[in-house]
Amino acid sequence: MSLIGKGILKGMGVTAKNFFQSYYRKERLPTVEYPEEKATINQFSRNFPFLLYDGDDPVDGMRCTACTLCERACPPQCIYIIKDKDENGKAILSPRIFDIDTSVCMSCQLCVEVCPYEAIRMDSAFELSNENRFEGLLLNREELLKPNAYYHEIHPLEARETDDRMAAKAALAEAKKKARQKRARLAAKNKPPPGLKKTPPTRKKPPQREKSE
Amino acid sequence: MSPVQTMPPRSYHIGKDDLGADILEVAMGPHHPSTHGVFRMDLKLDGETVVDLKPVFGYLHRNHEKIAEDITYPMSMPFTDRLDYLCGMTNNWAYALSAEKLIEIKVPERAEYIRVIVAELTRLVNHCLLIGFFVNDLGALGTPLLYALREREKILDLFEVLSGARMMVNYIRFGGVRCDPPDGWLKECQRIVDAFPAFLDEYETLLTENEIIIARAQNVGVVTREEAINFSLTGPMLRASGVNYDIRKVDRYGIYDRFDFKVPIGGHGDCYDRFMVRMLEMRQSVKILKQAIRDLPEGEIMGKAPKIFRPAPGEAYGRIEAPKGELGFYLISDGTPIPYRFKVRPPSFVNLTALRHMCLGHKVADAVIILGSIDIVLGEVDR
Amino acid sequence: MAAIDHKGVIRQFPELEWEASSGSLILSPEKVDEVVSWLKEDPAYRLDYLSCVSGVDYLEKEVKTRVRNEAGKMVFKTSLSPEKMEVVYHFYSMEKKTGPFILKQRVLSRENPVVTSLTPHYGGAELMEREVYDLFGIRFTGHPDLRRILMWEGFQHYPMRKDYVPPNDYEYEPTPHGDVLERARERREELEGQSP
Amino acid sequence: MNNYFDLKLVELGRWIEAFFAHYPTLKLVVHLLLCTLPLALSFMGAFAFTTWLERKGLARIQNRPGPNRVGLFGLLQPIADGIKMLLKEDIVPERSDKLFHFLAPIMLMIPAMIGVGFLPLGDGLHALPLDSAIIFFFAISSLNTIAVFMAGWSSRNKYSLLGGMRAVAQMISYEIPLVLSAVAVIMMAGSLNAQEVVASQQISSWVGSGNILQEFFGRILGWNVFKPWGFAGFIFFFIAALAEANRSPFDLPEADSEIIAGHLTEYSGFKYAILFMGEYISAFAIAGIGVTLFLGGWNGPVFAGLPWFVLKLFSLFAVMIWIRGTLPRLRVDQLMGYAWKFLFPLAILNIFLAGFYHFLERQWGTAIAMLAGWLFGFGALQLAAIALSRLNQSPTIRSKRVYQLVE
Repeated sequence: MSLIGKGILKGMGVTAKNFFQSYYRKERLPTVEYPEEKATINQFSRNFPFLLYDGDDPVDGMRCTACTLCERACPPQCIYIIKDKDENGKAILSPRIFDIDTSVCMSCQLCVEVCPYEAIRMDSAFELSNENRFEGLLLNREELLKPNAYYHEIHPLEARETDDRMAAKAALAEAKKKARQKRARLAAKNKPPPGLKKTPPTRKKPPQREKSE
Repeated sequence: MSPVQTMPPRSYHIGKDDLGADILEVAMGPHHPSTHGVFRMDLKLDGETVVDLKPVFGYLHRNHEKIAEDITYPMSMPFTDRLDYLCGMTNNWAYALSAEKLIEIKVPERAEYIRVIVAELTRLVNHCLLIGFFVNDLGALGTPLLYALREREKILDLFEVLSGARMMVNYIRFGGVRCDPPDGWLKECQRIVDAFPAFLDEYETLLTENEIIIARAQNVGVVTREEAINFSLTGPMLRASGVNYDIRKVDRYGIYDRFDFKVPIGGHGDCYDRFMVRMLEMRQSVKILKQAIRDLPEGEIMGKAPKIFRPAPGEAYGRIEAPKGELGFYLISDGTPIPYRFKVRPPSFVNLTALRHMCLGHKVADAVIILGSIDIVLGEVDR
Repeated sequence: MAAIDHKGVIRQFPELEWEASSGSLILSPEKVDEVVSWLKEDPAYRLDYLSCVSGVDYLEKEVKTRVRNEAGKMVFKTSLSPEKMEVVYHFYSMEKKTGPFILKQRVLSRENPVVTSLTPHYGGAELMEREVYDLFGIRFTGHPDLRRILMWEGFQHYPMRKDYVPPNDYEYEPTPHGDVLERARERREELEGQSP
Repeated sequence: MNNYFDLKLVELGRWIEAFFAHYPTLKLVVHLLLCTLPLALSFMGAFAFTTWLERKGLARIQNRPGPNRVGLFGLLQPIADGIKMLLKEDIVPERSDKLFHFLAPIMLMIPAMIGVGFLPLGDGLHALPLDSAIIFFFAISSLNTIAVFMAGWSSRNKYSLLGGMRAVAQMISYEIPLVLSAVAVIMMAGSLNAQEVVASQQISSWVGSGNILQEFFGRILGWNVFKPWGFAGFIFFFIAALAEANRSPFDLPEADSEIIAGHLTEYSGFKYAILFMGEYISAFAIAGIGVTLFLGGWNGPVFAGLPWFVLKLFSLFAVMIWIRGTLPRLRVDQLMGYAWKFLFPLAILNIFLAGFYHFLERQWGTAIAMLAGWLFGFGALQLAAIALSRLNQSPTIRSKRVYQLVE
């Protein structure tokens, strides 16, 4: 038929249908008017990483042991960790500096996957706009630390699983400790020959990277 | 045996046309509404007719390959999301497939099914978005595009629940997928897939019979069967030219041999065929999705992948049928955890080879829709 | 996907080298056109579809191989693998639905690498070969339009070569990694030194 | 009283003028101001309202809410836009032809406003009641082509130049089917006077009869659009008017997906606003003449006069918005081909059909003429349309495509 024809009228019918249905059907008007109403964030959504702590004090309860696994797994290298030292200069298992540059972070979750201590997790907060382009987006340890309760709030399912896993791990460690104690007691009873001393298994230390402070 | 010369002659005597009028040189892009990103076409126009065209790219070049040759194999996975940023899932899969060729890893059944589901969902996302942009290039004021975005949103929500992110999914791992779909996800997926054909019907009523679209898109940017093969075109572009070559059927990678689906073939190789082939492919994707969701078995989602991925020296080329065409990853290992060579074979980059050939002799407006029908994403073209 | 047997092409062109480790055919420079047209036309091969063109750069490197010495013992022997550049072509056959078949063009000189372009045979090679030229500096004779493609015209280096040193053009970034700050400082000083 | 509203407005004008009865010069000035100022202000207001209507309508078609931040339902959005436009920097390209770059928006506004003056807005509400108003209108309204080309040429931008060239080609070609489809009306009304054309569009024997039903339908069924030649003419006119007013699907001079914004590319700030307003007001003018010629002008039951005219004008505009929300754009050569090879012959055929109808009506009365006109005349037009489109299209487009699904 002619150029103006059936197809065009059909198309106009579709747009007319959309026009009218947008007034009374929700799926024809899916817009969320942002500042007034906010889309619900589902609990699996991820954004930028944060650090978890147990208990009340952020620093004491910090789960992170500064093993730098996440620092090495980070593809854009936005994590920066310096280990803490005690007065004698001996390294202790917690970070003194733990920075994440969220302007570089690509939200890939690889740090979460490698962390053996369940210490780093993905946040779902998205209102992160900042006046300072550089330092404002560089989050330090204090800004990153968030309590376990917050984790339960944003990712309930995942948090429960994590807690279960940690409890199981702790129970296992407890059982091992008990077994070790029992063995030690038995060994003490049996009086092993001096010199044959069993050392407790030590965790292999990850190789250190040199860095300037 | 003389070399087959299908390329049009290279050098035009540019300067004056038959009437002695000047040839107009227009740099279309990189800031142009319909070059789909930062792409540039240097056009030479005689009136409105394109007499020469030079594609210029590299504005989004991030040297993805160089970065990947500095980091370990698994660390490259999130970077692949950023190649074709509309289809993160298929990029992941293509990379995982190549890496799985380097080290033989058995992927569990369930993971294979989930991969098929997410890949076909990605195809839906890509095709309906592409058609939206294509009609936008034709001059429709965004209406089909916004309908496409409306539907895409639902699938992106699915991805967000599954992987945590909407576009930069980083979901597929060597030997499986990162996590199991949470409770209710499958049901929601089923619901969206079941509702999708209704949207497609509406979309087809809006577009396929429209006389203006037919007049604009038919017989524009024709690539014949032989030229299409010669230009190494892949994906819907190739099939629109009448070549029955779908890597899902040819390679049968993953578990595609278990699904009953057909490959739509076009007869003319013009813009309208490319548009229609994508339209029909979406219906086939829905068909695959329904089967995959129905048959999804219980079980593991990760195979026995080594903790540190250190393949033996060797090389592997893995390719999948990404929504835009053949997406290949060519990996060379030298025995270290870091790839020695990491090469991406992006479909839209190679499909652009035919752009000049398709555009010559057409009008400016046609050059725009031909570019739209190629379906480029500059993240992938420039890497 | 059925793999392609390479014996036929070796029978036709006995002087060609078959690299078993990567399963690829090494093309000799003077035979490129002949072999490629033959592969394209031969009914047993019909390699009509060029899927991927990639450049690879190998630096001079020590390789250790286990060999049996005169005494019959396995020892490590160190040899020097020469520096070389390769252009790898992955072919498929759309007609016969077979593949891949890998062809390689190899040049031993990294200073002046020149290989033969396959663009006259496969139009699809045009942009991919331009990319290899751009990132590796391998020149293709017979290519209709060999220009830089991803990098800008006037860029001097070939960034995908293994010995490429990225320029120190770091600008200030609050990145936690100190070396970036250090490089940014160096860069600033360098710039200040240049300006009068 | 049907046209109560119009009469009151006319009375108001006379009353104001009466104050200056003793000062003839002043009275003339006041008369001119009364003719032009309310017209200019109301059409500018209508422009503002239409931008809101268009954005809102398009948004709803596209399943989004549209402007809703400024004022109730975003009604103050045009004012916010206006303020923004005023405050924006006026950027003139360095190597542009600055004089013409400056003059183009003004040149676009002038014919648009004059064109509006020829519209009979209501009974007696007529700023320029010329006897040859319609021919004058078409003469004036084609002047805006010059302004568009000036804008395109003077910007010294290749996209603008392309846009300007397209505008010239398109507007000049579409002028012809536009006028030809109006010719049928003029022929039937027997007058070039806009008021008389409107007056001819009622069934005069019914209107004065006193019967409520006859009164009601007499004011509707007399519209030209309800006559076979009028209906066809209206469609041709509407298509040509879309092209003349640069509205989608013929918005080629400012095709944003191809040539950025065509002749508007290098305009910013207030000049852009003026250009934009000029285009809208010329679109109003064309739609207004369409209402006058085919939709019975200010004729209508119950409250004939200005309200009916405004209602018809905005309905026509709503259809334009609806079309804009649905259709893609034609290509430049197809556009020209469509005008010359399709609309032009059909419009000429329509003139003959109108004459035929007139003859039938005089011989056998309206009923038979209507029947014959709709059956035979309209059928002839349909056949001609099909034949023309067959002739113009290539065979591959004509056949319906079938797609194979293979394994």
